[in-house]
Amino acid sequence: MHDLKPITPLWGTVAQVDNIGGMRISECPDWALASVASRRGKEDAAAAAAAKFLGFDLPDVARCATKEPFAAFWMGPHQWMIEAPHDTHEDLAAQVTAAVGENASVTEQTDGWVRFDLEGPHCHSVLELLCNANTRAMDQGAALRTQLAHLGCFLICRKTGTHFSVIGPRSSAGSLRNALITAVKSAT
Amino acid sequence: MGYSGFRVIKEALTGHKGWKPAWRDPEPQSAYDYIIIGGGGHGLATAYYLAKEFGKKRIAVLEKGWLGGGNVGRNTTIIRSNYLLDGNEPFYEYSMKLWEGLEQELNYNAMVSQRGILNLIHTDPQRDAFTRRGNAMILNGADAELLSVEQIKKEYPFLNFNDARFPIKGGLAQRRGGTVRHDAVAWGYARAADRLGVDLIQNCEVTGFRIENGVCKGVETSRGYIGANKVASCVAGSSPRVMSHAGIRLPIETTVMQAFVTEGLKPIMPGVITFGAGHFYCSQSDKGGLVFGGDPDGYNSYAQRGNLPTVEDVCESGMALIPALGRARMLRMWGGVMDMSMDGSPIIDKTEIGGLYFNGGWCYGGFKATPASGMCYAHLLATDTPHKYAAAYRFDRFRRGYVIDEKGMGPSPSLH
Amino acid sequence: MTYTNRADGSQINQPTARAQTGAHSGKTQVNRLAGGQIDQQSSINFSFDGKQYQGHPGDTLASALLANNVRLMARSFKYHRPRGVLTSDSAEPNALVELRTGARQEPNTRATTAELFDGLVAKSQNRSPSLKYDFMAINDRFSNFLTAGFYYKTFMWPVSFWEKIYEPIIRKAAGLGSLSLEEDPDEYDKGFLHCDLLVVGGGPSGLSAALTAGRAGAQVILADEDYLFGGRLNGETFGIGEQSGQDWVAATVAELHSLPNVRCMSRTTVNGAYDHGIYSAVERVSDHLPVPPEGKPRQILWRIYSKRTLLCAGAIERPIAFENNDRPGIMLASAMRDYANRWAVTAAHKVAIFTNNDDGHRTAVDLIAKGVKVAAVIDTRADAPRIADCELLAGAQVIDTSGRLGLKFIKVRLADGSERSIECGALGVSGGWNPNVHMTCHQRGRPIWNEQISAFVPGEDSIPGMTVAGAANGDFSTAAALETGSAQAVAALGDLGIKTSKIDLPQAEDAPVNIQPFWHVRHGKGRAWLDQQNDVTVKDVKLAHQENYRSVEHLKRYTTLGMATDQGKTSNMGGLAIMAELTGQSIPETGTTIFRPPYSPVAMGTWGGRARGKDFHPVRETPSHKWALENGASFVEVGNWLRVQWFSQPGETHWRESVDREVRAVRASVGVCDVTTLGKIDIQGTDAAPFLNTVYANAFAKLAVGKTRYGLMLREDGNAMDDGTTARLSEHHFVMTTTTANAVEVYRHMEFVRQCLFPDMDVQLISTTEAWAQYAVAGPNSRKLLQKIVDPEFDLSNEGFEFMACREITVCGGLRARLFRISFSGELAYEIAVPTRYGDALFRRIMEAGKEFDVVAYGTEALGVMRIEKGHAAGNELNGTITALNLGMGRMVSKKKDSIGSTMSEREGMNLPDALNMVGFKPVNSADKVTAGGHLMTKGTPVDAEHDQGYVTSACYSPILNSSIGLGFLKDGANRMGEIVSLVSPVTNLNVDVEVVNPQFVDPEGVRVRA
Amino acid sequence: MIINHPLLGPRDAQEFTFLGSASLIDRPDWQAEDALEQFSDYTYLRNDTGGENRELWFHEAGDRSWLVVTRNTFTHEITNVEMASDVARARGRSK
Repeated sequence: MHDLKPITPLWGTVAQVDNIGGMRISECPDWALASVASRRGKEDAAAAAAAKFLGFDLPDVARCATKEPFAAFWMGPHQWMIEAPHDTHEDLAAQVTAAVGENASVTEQTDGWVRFDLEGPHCHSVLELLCNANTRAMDQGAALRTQLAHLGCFLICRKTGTHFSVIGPRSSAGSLRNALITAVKSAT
Repeated sequence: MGYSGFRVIKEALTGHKGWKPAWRDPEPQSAYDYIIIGGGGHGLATAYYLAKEFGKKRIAVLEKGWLGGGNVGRNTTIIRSNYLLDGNEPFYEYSMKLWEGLEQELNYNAMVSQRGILNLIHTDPQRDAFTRRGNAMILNGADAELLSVEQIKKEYPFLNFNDARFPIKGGLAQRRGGTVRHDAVAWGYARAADRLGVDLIQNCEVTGFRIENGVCKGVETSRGYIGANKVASCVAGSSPRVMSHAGIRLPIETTVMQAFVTEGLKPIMPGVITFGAGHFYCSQSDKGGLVFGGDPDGYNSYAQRGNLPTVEDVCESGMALIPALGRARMLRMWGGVMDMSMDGSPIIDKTEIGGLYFNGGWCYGGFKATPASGMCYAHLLATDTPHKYAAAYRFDRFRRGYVIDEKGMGPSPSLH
Repeated sequence: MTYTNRADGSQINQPTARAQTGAHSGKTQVNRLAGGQIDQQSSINFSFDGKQYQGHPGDTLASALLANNVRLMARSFKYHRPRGVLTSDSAEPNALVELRTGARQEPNTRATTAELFDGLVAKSQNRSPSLKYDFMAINDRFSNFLTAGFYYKTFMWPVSFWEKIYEPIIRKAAGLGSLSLEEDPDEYDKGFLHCDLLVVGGGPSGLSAALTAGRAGAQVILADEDYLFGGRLNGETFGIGEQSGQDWVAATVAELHSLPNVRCMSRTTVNGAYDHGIYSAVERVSDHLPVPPEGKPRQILWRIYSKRTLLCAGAIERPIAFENNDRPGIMLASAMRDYANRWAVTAAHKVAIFTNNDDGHRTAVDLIAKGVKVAAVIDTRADAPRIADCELLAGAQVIDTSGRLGLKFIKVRLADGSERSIECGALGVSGGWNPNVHMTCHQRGRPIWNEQISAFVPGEDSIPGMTVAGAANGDFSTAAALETGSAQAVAALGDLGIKTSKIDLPQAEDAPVNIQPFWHVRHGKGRAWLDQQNDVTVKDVKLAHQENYRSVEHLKRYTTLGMATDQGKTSNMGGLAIMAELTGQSIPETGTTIFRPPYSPVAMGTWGGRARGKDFHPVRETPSHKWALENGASFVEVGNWLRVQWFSQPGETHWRESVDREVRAVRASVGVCDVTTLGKIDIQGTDAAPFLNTVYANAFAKLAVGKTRYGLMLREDGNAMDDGTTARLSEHHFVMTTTTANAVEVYRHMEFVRQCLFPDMDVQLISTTEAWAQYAVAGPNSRKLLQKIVDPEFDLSNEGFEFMACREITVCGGLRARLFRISFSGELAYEIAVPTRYGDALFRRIMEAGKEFDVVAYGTEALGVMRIEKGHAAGNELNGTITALNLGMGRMVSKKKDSIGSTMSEREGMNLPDALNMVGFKPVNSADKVTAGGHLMTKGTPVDAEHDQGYVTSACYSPILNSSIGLGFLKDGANRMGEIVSLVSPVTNLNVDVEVVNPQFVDPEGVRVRA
Repeated sequence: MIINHPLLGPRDAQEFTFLGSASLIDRPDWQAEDALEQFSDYTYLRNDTGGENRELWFHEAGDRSWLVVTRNTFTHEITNVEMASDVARARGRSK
């Protein structure tokens, strides 16, 4: 076991949580991510292997599917991101690779991203100050990639109206948090 | 009938009855020696110099709308000769020299105002590039000056020197750069050309060319056929359309560039400034409006209007550079149709069709080129040889590998 | 009265009780009437030009000033004529003031739209020393010399005088209000809204439409620029059904508020129509407050995505031009009515009306009802009907006025030709109404002439997805507004597949339009104003015509008609009509001018939103950022990244000391540099190798697994696009690095090649730039240092892990990592990568483990020095105009395969015998400095562009060579080694002799990297 | 502008990066006799005469698809949006 101490995208040893105006913005560093993209001509085999590994089918366009311990969301044609708890799945990419074999290309994405969860009753009012997504039309399981405060982010609706994940570039975690907090203050 | 202060006083005292039309509205004749398509700045300047410098007669300018209604009437009025490459800098410096004597030449005050242009520097590589450019300018006989932050603070104390995301580290100034009242350039050339006998024909759209055995004999227009010995296209953003009538494909795409003006404000901005870390440049007109712009919208368009992402991008950059602009209001936005060439530099050349000439590809930098473009095009039309300052502006530079790519962006017109 | 703040964007200020008398207005508000939609029970203090006044909640600055008998509010732009209000709304050209003080000073704010708040401070502008006594009013005396375009005809001699004397004077006089030049302390938001139907304007047609669509369950946004919904109903005395107009509005708005699918946005101006149903709107969240509440914005720029839009923007009354028609007290008849009915104010206690249509008479009726004396209604029509209970002068015209700072008398020419002077302090003028077509022009749509109402109405399909209802479409009566609003809403929803029907419409006023077009009074030699702000008069239009500036655009540009802050909302039509008259053409033949966005001017702060100061762009931090902060780092912006430039140690006073130390330490022992910023792209698939062979100019197909190779990427035109190294981790798995600057472009380019050029290649791409913290560990002791980090089962010996090797390894007891033996510095060097969350810890571990080797952390400056010493090209060299040949890599471009750019790089002009070659430069005199950006001249030739031989791209001081050195491009440079050339940089006053040398200053044989 | 993405539906053009003419898909054969001439035309010559224009847009802040958008350059009206890879295959491109 190595002895290097991880830090969160916001440079903390523990995740940062802000409660403002009835809204909760939490840094969620405890998720491992791996992208999986099916190889040309192996789309069905890749989907089957992934489904077997996940316990559910890879989601459709612009959707996120969840069944503990995994979640998976669509990134692009024939490409998905798989989420799993970091504690138990730090080697998620290796696990997925083992599962899909030569049917798909798997890439570790865990630390490419920072995930903020936005929870509370004013999610729509906050997000409408940040991105062009019509969040009111997003139900649980809707997932899309868009621009948020000049950053390319995934926006995933975990619970209709009250819980969204914003997954953005890790190196800009500070800027992203700043944008979220400012929007929450303005909208609530 | 000359214009002068004396004349203005005399007319004021006699009820302004003596002012004559600035130009005639002639009916098109059946044929001309020279037909210039496009009554914008370049076309009018070409007609003027063709008559004045080369003594040519029987010249017509055909304009589909109103004189000066092209990009000469919808730009941000900046003149400068701060180019890097050998193919460009001598041409633009020549243009600058022509600007400097323009008003007396035309007897029309176009308000050439050499209040300086300052390109801000925000990174070390940018400083290196601007040093190279400043040197190229001086080696070509133009003026250039590298300014320190302290010097810039004195002239533009309201720039963001406090909490800038991309701090200002210096600037490249050209003191002879500045602005000119854009409409007046068109009107001045038009009036002067008219006085030399050039027929300026408005509301006359060219709809086709009559080409026989590979030689252009004249043009079909909305006002009938007009014959010509030489036909010269000079239509900026409409270049691909007009030249397609002659079956010519161009290394040009047409895109939209937006520009903006604020409400009139008491003077704050001495010259022209450009932001080196965002898409924003700005000057203040003699009426007090801040005239500004940024980058083209980035897609092909003939619509003479743009969209919000660019508006916001430009204004964000403006606010980043000048935090005090917050409470100034943007009054109006508009879009010009730009003939973006594949290397960002223009073309002044013969075409593969005899008697048919081409001037275009000015991207969004055509205004400052107006006098030199007119002079060089007139030279080509009159002598069939390129003017020495426009020798690089040939069609074949793309095929032969002699592109003039100031920005080094490659064959993507919207990036120049 | 309640003033609710923004909760969900659906606030309005509605008076809860309407005052019945003006008794509480006190003695100062001598022009205050009874009633109105203001709260006369409470008072608000404000000041104008330093003088204190009182107004009431619900007032605008203009209504409050009029109440206090202040008619003079501004000076005009050119002639500095005394001016008051012309309108009661955002079309106002005259009454512009500087609002607020200090950093919040706001120039050119319309007094007619500025809501009064307690402590409001306003100042008149463009006058000196005071509004009453303005020196520049001398221009008015010389107006005959200052006609349209006079400046084009003079100021040309002597030549130097224009810029030295004339122009500075003109510029000094220019502009209206002034900026504080301090940073705007307020915040601005930008947001996005989505709806089925956007209703622009909350007057009778807009309310009717919103109600129709709202009841049908559609997602509706109703926006109005005013702080009260109701539009013209607020200024009229009409009833609707059994209710007063205002009560109907209140009831309707209440119902709309109760519908969750309707968003009512007051104080929100929809100001631009962009492609595909995107509209911009500005919500003035806090402008009615002294300062915005903490954390709240002053304004919000909304981008509204609507499936259908209904323009219910009403109409704008137009004036009539007559001599001296610009005096304070002369205003639009509808404005006079608004002030009386809505704000319980009259500009004077004795007024007159000048009209060419029935609507003007309404003002007389309403003012008489309010107890104001109407001296006469002057109607240009000989058969004018008697509507108001006052004197009617039919077939008469106002031919002149008097009163220096405010209207005192009007001179009327009666139907019989006789003249009569009438005393009045205010004159309401109505020349008819123009449908508010502004936004229908935003996509260059042209309005069309409607003879029946003598006005332009919107053209069909001016804006795809937008329809027009009510007065904006020329349907002027209240009944027609209600009817068309509802009908158009039904039609718009029908397009979207939402079936509904019109609401039950209440009875309402349905007067026909009765107008006889009349544009200007023909009289003596005086001036009659068209564009009041820019001082454009009928004479100017005549002069433009005389000089052949006759097209509408020439007219506008030559005279400046319509170019003021109102875009000519009240003036364009008059100018056009007069030009039509002069040319003998009809008005539609003469043309129309085009309105441009925004509908009303928008603060730059609003457009900018929160992208200001440090938040202009997001920041990207490297994994060692925190350590760097703790260790004396100076940072530099590289794109959005913050990279360390150098680390200052105690005692170092100049950056060069730090950089020199870092370079020496690396070359002598070992150093560490964070290179995470380099782009990393994961490339997998069975066709990954042929794919790389296509995007790189040099061969990649045969790269062995476990090896890394330098790659040069060309654009299709044959110029270098980017370079970097790519490692083959397994048969079908590569990891590419790009330069920091080009990471995004390279990724995009590779996706283009993959999707558009070779769609059947089995290749998958994904960026991993941020997933891995990557550090360069360089220097002769780098292996020894890494042996303390890398787990012992991995052999780092030169044989076990040779130059250009790569491998997936573990570090520090089992953490997955990647190791590449590549070198930018020219030393024995590695790059090591771990998942980013461990990057901070790894950096600290390396620094700790390296203590025995005196390890240093080094920044981009030292990195740059070492790469110049080693002759590696970087961003300064890859300037977009450089070929493989220029870089000395011409032979690398494989002719045996198809790669992007290989064919085009064969063009003649890119293969000249004297093509630029990258070479090194060293000063002959070691004290001299090589300057990047300097140009190169052959010794003995003139220093000019004609003799230019090339230029220096990068330069630095090399602490190893104890000399300034540089890289650059020199014509035929490869064959000029040893030649002394002149390096000139006139812009930095430099001219030195330099020797052309091999660009690899350090270890040209490459021994060290292979050690 | 709004681009109706074949997979994702209407998306703001702000999320996309514009490249240029869809003719860039038709990259010439490098081994053709007149390859240099063909490449010159391919790289530099355009037929941008206004009206319907087929052009390449990259969904940079979205799903990273290249799209071929058919757009009228006078009105900006978009009449068709296709996946560029489908277009490329239909035009005979493969590996």
